[in-house]
Amino acid sequence: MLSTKFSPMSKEEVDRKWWEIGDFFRRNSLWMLMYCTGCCAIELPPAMTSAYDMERLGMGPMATPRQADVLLVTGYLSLKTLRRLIYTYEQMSEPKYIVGFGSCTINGGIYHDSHAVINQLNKYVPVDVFVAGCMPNTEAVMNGFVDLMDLIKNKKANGWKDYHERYDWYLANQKAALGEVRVHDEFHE
Amino acid sequence: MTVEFLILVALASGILAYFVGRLNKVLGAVVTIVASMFIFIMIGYMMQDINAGTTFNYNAVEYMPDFVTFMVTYLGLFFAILVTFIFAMVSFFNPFFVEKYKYPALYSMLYLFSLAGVLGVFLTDNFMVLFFFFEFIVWSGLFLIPLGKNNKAAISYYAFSTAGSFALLYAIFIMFAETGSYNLHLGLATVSGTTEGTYVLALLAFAAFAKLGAFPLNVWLPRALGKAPDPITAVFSGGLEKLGAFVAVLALVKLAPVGDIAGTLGGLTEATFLFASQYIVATLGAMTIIFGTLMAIRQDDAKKLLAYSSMSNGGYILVALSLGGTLGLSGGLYHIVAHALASAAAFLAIGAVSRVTGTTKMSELGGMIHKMPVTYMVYLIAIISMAGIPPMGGFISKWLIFQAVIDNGLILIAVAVFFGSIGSFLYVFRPLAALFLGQELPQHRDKAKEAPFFMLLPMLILSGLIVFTGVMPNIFLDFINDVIAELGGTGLLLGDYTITGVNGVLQPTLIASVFGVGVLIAFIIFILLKKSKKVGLMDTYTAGNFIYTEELMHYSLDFYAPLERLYEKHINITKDFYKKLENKVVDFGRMVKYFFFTNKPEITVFWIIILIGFLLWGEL
Amino acid sequence: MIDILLMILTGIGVAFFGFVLQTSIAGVNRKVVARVQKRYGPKWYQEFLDIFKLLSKRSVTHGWIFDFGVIMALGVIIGTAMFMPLTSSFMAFDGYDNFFIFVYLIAVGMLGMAMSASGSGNPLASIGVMRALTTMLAYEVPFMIVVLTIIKLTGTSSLSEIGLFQQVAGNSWFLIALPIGGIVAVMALMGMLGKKPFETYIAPAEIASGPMVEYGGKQLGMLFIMHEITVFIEVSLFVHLFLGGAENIVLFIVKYFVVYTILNIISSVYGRFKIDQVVLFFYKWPLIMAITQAFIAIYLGWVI
Amino acid sequence: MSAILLIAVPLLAAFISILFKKYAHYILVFVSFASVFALEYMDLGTITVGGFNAPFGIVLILDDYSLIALYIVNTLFFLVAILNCNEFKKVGSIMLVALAGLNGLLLTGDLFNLFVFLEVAGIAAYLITTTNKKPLATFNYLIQGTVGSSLYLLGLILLYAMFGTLNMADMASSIASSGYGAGVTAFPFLLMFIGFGVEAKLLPFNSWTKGILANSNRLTGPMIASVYAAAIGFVFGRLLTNVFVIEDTFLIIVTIILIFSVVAGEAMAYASTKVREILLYSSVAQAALVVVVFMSGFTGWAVYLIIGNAAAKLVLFLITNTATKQLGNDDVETFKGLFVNNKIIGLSFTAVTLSVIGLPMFLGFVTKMNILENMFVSGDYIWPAIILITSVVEGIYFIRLLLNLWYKENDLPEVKFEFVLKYVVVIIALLIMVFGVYTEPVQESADDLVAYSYIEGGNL
Amino acid sequence: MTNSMSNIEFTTDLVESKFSVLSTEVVDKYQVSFEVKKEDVHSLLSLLKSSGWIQLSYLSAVDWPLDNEFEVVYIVFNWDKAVHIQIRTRVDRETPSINSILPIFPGCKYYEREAHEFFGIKFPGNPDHEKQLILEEWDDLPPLRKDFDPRAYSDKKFSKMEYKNDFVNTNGEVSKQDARTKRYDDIDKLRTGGKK
Repeated sequence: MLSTKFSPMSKEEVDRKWWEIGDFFRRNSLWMLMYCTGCCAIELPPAMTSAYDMERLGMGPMATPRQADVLLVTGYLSLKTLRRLIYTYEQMSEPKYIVGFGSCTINGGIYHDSHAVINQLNKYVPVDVFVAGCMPNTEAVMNGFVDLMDLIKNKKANGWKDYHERYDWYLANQKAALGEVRVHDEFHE
Repeated sequence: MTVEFLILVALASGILAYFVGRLNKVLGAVVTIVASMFIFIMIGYMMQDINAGTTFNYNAVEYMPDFVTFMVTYLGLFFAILVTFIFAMVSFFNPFFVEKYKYPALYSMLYLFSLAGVLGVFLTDNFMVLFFFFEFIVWSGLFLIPLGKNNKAAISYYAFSTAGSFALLYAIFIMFAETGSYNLHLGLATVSGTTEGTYVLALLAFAAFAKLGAFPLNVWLPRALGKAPDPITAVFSGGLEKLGAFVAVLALVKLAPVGDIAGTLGGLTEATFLFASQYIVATLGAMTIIFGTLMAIRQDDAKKLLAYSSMSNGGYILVALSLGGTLGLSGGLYHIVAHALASAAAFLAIGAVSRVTGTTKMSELGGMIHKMPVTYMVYLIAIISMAGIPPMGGFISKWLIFQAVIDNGLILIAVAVFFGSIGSFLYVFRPLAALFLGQELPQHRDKAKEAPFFMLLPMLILSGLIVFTGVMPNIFLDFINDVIAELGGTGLLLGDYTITGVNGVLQPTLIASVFGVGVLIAFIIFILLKKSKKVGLMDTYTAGNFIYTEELMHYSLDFYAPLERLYEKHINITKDFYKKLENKVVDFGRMVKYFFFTNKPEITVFWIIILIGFLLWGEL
Repeated sequence: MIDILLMILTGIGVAFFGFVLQTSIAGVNRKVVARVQKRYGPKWYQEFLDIFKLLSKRSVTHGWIFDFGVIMALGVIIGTAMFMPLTSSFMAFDGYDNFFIFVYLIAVGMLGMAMSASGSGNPLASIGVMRALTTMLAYEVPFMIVVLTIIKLTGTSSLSEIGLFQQVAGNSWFLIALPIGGIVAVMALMGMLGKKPFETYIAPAEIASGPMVEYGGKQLGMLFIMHEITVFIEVSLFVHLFLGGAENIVLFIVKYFVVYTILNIISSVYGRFKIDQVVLFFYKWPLIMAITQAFIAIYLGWVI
Repeated sequence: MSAILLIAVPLLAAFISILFKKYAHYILVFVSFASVFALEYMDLGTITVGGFNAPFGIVLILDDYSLIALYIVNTLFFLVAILNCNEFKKVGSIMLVALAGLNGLLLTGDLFNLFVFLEVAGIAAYLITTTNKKPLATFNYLIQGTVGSSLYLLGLILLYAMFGTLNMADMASSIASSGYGAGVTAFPFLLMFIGFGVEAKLLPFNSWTKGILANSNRLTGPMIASVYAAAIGFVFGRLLTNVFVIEDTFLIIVTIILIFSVVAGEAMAYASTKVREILLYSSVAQAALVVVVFMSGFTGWAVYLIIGNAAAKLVLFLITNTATKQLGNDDVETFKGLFVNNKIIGLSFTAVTLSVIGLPMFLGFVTKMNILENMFVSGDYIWPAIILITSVVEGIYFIRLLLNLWYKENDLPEVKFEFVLKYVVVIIALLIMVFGVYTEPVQESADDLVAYSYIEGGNL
Repeated sequence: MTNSMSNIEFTTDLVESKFSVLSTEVVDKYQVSFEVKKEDVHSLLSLLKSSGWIQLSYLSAVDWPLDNEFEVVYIVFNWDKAVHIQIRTRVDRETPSINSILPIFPGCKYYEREAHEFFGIKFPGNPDHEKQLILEEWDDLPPLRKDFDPRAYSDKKFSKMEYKNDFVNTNGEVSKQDARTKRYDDIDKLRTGGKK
């Protein structure tokens, strides 16, 4: 059905259109912040260098959370690092995404019974894509990124919105595991 | 309105300010505002009826000797207007600062006495009067400086200023011996080009160097300016230092240069069109630029930093004036204006900060912009001009100076000039980053607040003028052309809005408007995009660490440490030299004391015998 | 009046052209560098994607100076680019393409960015600014000495006239006429562009990209635009000063592309200097070479 | 009134005061005041003593030069006397002898008579300095003074053997007409020069000054540094203008001595950390400067230099010694902040110091400028340079001293200055300032003095 | 060879001649272990430091729940002789406390804090020893004590992934997880001899 009449778009529609255009740019230029906590980080160099050349997807490493779009959590997270991860995630500018690497971020992996390592990352921060494996091989990593792009295209990569909406839930989980998220650290005072 | 009347007004109101100041400290300072504004306006009126060579002979009071004459020339008026303007502007600060000082009434009095001295120096055609007021300023300044932090600074100020003024005196007497009169123009014209002219030139240059704080007579300037009361620092840097520039003009422009043309340099001739004297002064000016820049980069005290920048800018003035010619002269004179305005504004801004925080150390300050935005803007405009960036006045003068240097093909001097110009970005940025920007430190967060209106007023006027000199320089250059014509040169070629140099045309107004257009475009882009979320200053990237202490997040101490490390061992040569010189004097004194002043009379007898023996030996 | 408006519009056009040109060429160059490293490389328009993505993101601000500095930086750089002659005869403001304007207006842009970066309150930004300014102190002096030689030889500081001077039959490009100076200029240009080994002030792994550490979203996007236009100005300066300007726009683009690509290829095989090494490097050989070149050219008249 | 009374009355009063010991200090004050007062009624001219005519008998010369000198010395003497008459009652008689000696020194026209008065004044000075309670220093002074006068006497004997006269004017004309080479007279002249150099504090004959002045009290400080220095300065002027012929080797030696005195004096003052030492070394340099100016022939300005200096040293030593007595020592550290609570004293001290340095608005400036100007006009380019360079050094240490005395935050020294002292120093400071601005009379009288002195003093 | 052996002998002689050593064990040719009384530790360490064992390589503890004691281990190293010495001493487990060696080896500051954090041993004399170092906001028993159950703690604090039933293989076989649980239980049973 073609409408012959010109109908002015509503504000929501305009926003949506702009958002779609923005999504096009965003998925073609994903800048990563690599939070290399665990062994899965070893899979990133082959993904970035000539073997798989991540840059052809428009991805590249970035230095600070403010500049980055996607946070890579590569492996297990101890309590101490989780605090820093949450802080870092909150500093990223929106829209922002998280990719969790390896079984440690899914269910704790081989550290599932440790007193110091959390088991399930998406209880504390919203994870958009998990890449399974211990450790995942490079193809899986690349596939995870392509999946993330598809999710962005289909408007399903909404973890950052979820974090806003269910912030209380996330915060409660964080508090349950960590006590206080922000701690005083004597080496930085 | 005669000059001597204005000088008497300044002196009388100084005495008045003293007695009023004894009754009420602030009221005494208010007298300085009224008096200096009055004098500035009256000097401004003089512009109307000046014809080159108007002489005001002294006849009002009879007991003064006949030689006390005053003369209004374009050159003198140029300096007088500039410096009295700086005095008038800075005087607004006096009421707010005077209570901090030990002798407030004395402060107000000496402030006006210095003003009187300035008028006397610039508006006379008599060397004795010039010297009298020159020294008069020295001793007024001498007691103004220690009202600030410490009195060591005053001593080195005195030492170098007096050395300078005595050099001036010596030159004056050489001319007096030649002509039998103290007339300035006659004296300079008579010795110009003769053997005596060489000595006079050297001595006057020495005096100018001492007053400008140029290398190698630079030690006093940062000390005095760093330690003097804040308004006095502004006056010194913006006004009194320009006495040196005035003497430099006398020495370098009114006297014929001496030496051979083309100072040779290892077989290659660098200074094709320059005489040896010009080249030497230019080289020393270049050294001044480099030393001032390198030292300014190292300072932690914002006032000292600006003091060294004054030194470096003095070097520019010397280089420009020594090159001579249309470009050099107009560049030098315009740089005097630009630097006077900029440094006064910068010092006033720093003064305003120091008033609320009590310190000017950059490592103890931070984030003042959040409480003092206007002061920050004033400082920003001032430093943009100081670094010679368009659209401020400093750019015009640096443009002219660069052309003069390039036109003369002075490669080594150009290295210094460019180095100073780029180096100035480094040092002027440092107070900006460490003092105004960065984290807001808790110790000043509650105390700090914007300066009161009467302090902002002069700062804003100065900033306005800085921008104005950069956007519409032709008004000022017109007057400078008159000055140059009076000095016997040709002025710049000025269009309606354009300045024509040797190798290019400049349109400052156009630059400013294009600047405006660009910023407008950027602003539109900015405003069209999504609004940003405001976050606190402590919410910054810390590699994930939780930091709550502002000091840890404030980078201000040893800002240019990697650069400083490269030269810090070699930079203190002048200071060390004077230190050693002083030690030598002390050693000599002690030695004489040891050999001649004992409690044993036979030592004296011994010396007497030696002396007689010397005589007899000489005879035989 | 309409003249001036037209001139300003032309100027905006030049700035926009510069932005598009440089951004495309930068994209192509990313591919070139990727090929050097045996990679496939991104799309040629990847730089546009990056910039527009940044503009589309939500950002944070650390106070008014943080935004003001960015606006000032971008605005002034746009203003500077408006003066740039595209060919030796086409420019927005005829006769006002003074070399010093470019050098100093770029400095305003740097100042704006530095101000904004320091205003963010992050010490890494201040360190980055410190390094950027120090680098500037290093490369600018040798470069200016070489340019002094050119201005002294041609008698003009107008870029287009310097370009025209080289196009006159019998005069060769200054890159060839002043070979030592040309080498110095290439090194200085690498410093200006912040290419390795002189990218000390960015140093992502060390000081987290220096001045840019706190930027994200639109501020970073605007700084990217500013960066592209700055590169456009700097490379164009080199083209006009050393490569004989350009008779027409195609030649300009070709020369521009060649210069930028060669610089990128050189830089892609280098590591990074420490900041004091940068200063020492520039004040050792380039400065001596520049002074030597100036003496040879101005006083001995040995110009090829 | 005859000028001889200026010598006779104090001498007589001295003997009388021995009889009335309790009232000696009143007599002193009265006599010294009277002698200032009496100067108004003195007739200018030459007085022959005992009826013998000029070359054979002793003559006293009262011309403009010696009149000014008498005014200055007597006034200063009076001020010193009145300020100290209560404290130092014992030395009243000796002070009267000193007054007689000083007046004689200034009046006499006979070289041997000069020696006599020098001894009289000198012995009085030795006795006065005993009030310092530093016997070794006084002994030192005594020895050196005696050596000095003996050398003077030796030189005089040689001259007498050569020319057969002791009268100054006669001697001068004899030397001029005798045809002896400069080398022959140089030796006796040098001996006489050394003899006076000891009293005038020229280096290297002045090691006594440190012992005396650095330990001086309110009486001896002003007395030696101001009154005696002025008197000796005037006598030196008389000898240099009228008797000595300074040429060749003698000139070289004298010049070396003077340069050394000026330079080393300032350097030593610069190296000192005690207030009185600074002042005394500065007066060494100043004394040499006076001799230089006399030597160059600018008698009028030399006189003003002496006046300025004597007045300044009077003020400085009075204030310093008063403060030293109350504070216990005279380190600059101890003196820090002295003037914060004594502003009037401080201002006077400052004004006087600035005058000594030669800053504008003060008498010292006028003097220094004119001396330099005259030197330049006469073609001398070396001495002005030395004077200016040493002035810088002088300025530095005096300014350093002043700033130390003016600026201190807390722990201020407590010093009381008595009423009379305040008046005296303020008046002197005011005079120095007034004549620094109102320069006309100074200028004129100085120019005149050159002329008078030459005619009447030289060609009797 | 002989040299290093003689170093060990030298060390043994040195220590045993001055102190009553409870037991000596030559771990290998570069390492020797002495067990001493708690009172002797400080003087022994001082002696060793003055004889060339200038570096405190490590300080930690071993939990002996059955003896109801902690064994505190100091490892010092001599750069000239290339010999590590372990000094072992026992402290009471209920109120574990041993004086700090801060005056002897200032570098022990952080080791002692770590030991306190993980075992709960107190080090009087080290003013900072109770500050948190590695475990931020810890709220349970010190985790390296044998009576601390990390698994229980993990279960209590950290939510686990909940698997839907259809992920679990139920074709008559026991899941690996269940099998592992059963095996652990069996081992426990064997160890405790059937007692709970």
